[in-house]
Amino acid sequence: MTQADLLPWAVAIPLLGAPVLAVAGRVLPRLGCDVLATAAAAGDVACLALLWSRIHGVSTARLGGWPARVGIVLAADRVGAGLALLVAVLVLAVLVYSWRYFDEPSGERAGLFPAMVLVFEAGMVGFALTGDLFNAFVFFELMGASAYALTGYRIEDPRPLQGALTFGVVNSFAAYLSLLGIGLLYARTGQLDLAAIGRGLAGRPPDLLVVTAFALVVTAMLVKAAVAPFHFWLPDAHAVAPTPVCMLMSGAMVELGVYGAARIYWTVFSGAGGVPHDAFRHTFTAFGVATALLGAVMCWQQRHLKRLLAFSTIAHVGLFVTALAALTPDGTAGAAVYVAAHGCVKAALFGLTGVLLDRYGSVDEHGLHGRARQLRLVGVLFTVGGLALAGLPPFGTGLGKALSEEAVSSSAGAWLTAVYVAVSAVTGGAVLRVALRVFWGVGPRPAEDHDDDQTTGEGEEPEIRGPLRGLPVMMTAVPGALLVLGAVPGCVPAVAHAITDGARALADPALYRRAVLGPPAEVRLPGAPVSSAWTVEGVALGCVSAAAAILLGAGSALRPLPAGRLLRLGVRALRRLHSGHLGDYLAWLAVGVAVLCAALAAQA
Amino acid sequence: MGVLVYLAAGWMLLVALYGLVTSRNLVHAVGCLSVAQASTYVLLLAVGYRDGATAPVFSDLAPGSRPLVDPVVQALALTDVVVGATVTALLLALTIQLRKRYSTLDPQALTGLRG
Amino acid sequence: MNGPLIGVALALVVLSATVAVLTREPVRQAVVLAVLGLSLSVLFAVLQAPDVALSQLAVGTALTPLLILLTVRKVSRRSLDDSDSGDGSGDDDPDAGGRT
Amino acid sequence: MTARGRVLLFGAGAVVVAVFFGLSCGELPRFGATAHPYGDRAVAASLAHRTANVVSSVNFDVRAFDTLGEESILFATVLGATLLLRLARDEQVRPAPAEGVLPTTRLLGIVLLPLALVVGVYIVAHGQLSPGGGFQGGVVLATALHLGYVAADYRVLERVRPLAVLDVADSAAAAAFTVMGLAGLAAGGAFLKNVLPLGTFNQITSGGTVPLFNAAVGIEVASGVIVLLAHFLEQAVEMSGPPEGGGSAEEEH
Repeated sequence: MTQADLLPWAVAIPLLGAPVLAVAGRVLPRLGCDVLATAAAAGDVACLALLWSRIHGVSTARLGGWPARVGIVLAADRVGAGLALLVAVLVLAVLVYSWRYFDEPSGERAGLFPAMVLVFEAGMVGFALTGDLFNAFVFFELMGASAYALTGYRIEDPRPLQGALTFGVVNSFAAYLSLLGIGLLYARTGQLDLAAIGRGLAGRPPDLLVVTAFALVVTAMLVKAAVAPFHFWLPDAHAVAPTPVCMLMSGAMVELGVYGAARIYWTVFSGAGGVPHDAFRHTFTAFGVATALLGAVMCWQQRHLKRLLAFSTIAHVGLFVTALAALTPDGTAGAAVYVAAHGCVKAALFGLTGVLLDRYGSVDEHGLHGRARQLRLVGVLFTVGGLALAGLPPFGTGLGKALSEEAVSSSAGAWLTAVYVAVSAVTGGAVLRVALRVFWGVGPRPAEDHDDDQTTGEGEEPEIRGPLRGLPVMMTAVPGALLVLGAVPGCVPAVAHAITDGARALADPALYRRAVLGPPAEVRLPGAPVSSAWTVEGVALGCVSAAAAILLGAGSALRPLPAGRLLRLGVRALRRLHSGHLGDYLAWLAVGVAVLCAALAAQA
Repeated sequence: MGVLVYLAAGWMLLVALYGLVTSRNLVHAVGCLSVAQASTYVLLLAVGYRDGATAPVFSDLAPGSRPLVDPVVQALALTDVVVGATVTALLLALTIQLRKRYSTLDPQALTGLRG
Repeated sequence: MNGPLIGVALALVVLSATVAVLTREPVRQAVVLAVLGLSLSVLFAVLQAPDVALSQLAVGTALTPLLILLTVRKVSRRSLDDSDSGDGSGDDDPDAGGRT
Repeated sequence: MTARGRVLLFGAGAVVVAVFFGLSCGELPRFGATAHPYGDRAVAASLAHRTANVVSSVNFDVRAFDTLGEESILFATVLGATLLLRLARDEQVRPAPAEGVLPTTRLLGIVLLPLALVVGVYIVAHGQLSPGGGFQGGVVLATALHLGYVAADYRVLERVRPLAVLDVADSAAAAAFTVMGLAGLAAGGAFLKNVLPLGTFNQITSGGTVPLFNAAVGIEVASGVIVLLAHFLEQAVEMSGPPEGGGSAEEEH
């Protein structure tokens, strides 16, 4: 089994598992479906782990035996395969988590939910591994279609249906925008393979068509990554999706949007005929910082736990985009470690929120005040997750933050380090505040401020009938395992080195082009390795942000923080922007594309 | 005549976005989304057109006897038509269930998710 | 010979697309979408793309309008058999007045 | 945001996007230009594998992975519709009343139904020769079956359309597409490779695996679309929902 075989197998296993499960679900009991689904997910994890360990540069698979000029070539460097592995691990965790948690429909529809999760995994893995631009659009839509259905799964509750519909319309419209961009690129270069388009663009100086095509194609990636001002759909979709689906969306799907943007820029538009590096660096640093700050501010305001975690994901996506916008191998390496660890930690936090939803039928911070005291282990795990989000040193998120800060401060400016520390502190602090209030009942019960434009977590129906039986052990074991997995990159230097060493390949388009367009041979990664160890100031900054998070969390749990009138008005206006209205989100999408085109054209 | 076809695709997209932004009924919004998708077919096939060329099917044509239109964009448009049909069906299924739980389909009145 | 034909088909497509968007009432919009599907099929046939014309005919003219009409029937039918207070689906047409 | 504010915001964004898109359209190659490099390569590849319909060759041989993704989207949508349009706890199914039909419509239906089915099968079978293929033929087959509903009533349609069998057929065809791809990987060393003998040009058995992929897609699309329409019809014809306002947690305000 050479790498060239492993690549298609990684996509074929879930695509084969889903129909088999859909048919087997009619005859097998619930246990049989779960075993079958877990086996398929475990098989995919094994296949992708094998692939990830064997890649040293870029490994390619020519589908149908056709070269890149004619057919589709799957091309995976360590970053793409690593993200696909993260997806597979999270899918396995989600399927094990929902063994006895989920009130699946019985009868002939028993196997449908795991089958849909497997199709969702196939879409994500295919998107991470493909080397063809139109194929990326197809897998983008496959990811979307299965995510819309999974988000709207609880049809008795009105809000999931609205969240899923908004999610569907905004993401589909962005996909059609990117298809227009693909049409423009196809007309100009006559190619559809990423490396071939990149080479085709190199012939002429960059003109308006290249900038517009880049803006249109990358818009779909930014919508999927929930970068401001395209992020509005994410909190609505996350607040209402079933917990296993939230774990997948926040843990992996959003990060794939960031990876897609980086892959398309590096492979297609970073050459001579593409978008100049300075234009990309300034524009995307601005988008990244705006997303990070907006996500942090909105995260602090939420009382609905899942929306709070969703805005925390948006804040961290802003940090990933800022790190990638540095356009240096260090920045890519830092972002890769940060994404890997954040995916595990955020999925664990969503899993723990699912426990609260299962026990108390509510995910509202005020409503749950002090009610979860006896869930001692869940409280400890939740607090550890909050500290990990804040970037506490031993955790992979701490290492990723440190590496990103170092890369960003050397290329863009030291003030960005302050943004990293502040955003990590605020998001970590919000999670710690929730942990202290819900699990330890710290501080007074928050006053009921009846401003009606806020989504409370009340009245959520528990996702399983009959919560009287004991808590399924998997619902705490899986989040615990994911937190351990989130700590592995920080504690085990070999893993961190493997991630950062592979990340250099993303920032090396010539290597990718040689691997895809040249004769099919294994291409090794030249050049000096990137630093992946803890540095003194990295550890120091991690401790500072963790301490600030603890101060913020504990302080605000005891008594609400004083806020100036102007700040309160500003935040209220910002929250009214998140109106849940489909027309608003699409108007902001139009404005976002316009700003992106104008900013890139001005500097091109 | 040339650039007009491309501009028509752009016009269809923006008028569909206008319909989506000002929609007062989610079924109408899903219809506008399928109009937005139609713009991608028009652009793709316009890019592949060639003057005086015939369809790329050799069932009644000797290969190489006449210039051909670009078959690749037709394959892309075909895949796009299928994607459009399926996404429309999924969003309409969500709309049916949404209508059962909310008494209206006007985005203005759907106030469940805010803040 | 093909130039003016493409022009006519394109004008028909753009016109029916604009009308489809500006028709707020879903049932009428479904009919206009069927006309749009038909005009798209004609345009694809003129652009020498028979495969896409056939699939657009099958999907854009038959399947999508059928799904929309079934959805509208389910939507309006729900308020018919529930609000037996007799004002029919009038209350369900929120933009009966405000035609933008 | 108010409706006016929303339209103004959209207007600002749309004008800028329109300007950029319009200018870049000006830089595109002339409409009807003769340079189509990818097209020429695709025609050469199609002739190399003796497939008469180049579009089907691109769909099922050169870029078959796109079609695999597209069919998985259709499969995901059928699963999604089955999940989303399932019977909610507070709903019940009323069997559809029998409806009378004009004898002329019934006669037309009886004559047209087999004819349409044969046309659908023809389109699927000749996918690699003449315009058409798995998808187009599948949709023709699916809509043709619903002539039974037009010409008779819903009960006849339910007898003509065994949902359980169609569900299994849809899943089986989706799995078959992937299995054929893996067979290509095993036999020819590349996923979705055209490993079968290519036959003689312009014959029904030409094109190696293209007709097989066509058939798999035809079955999947036909059964998938029928199942999809069945769920929509079941919602519209049979199900009656919860009493107004009862099931929905949304209070009137």
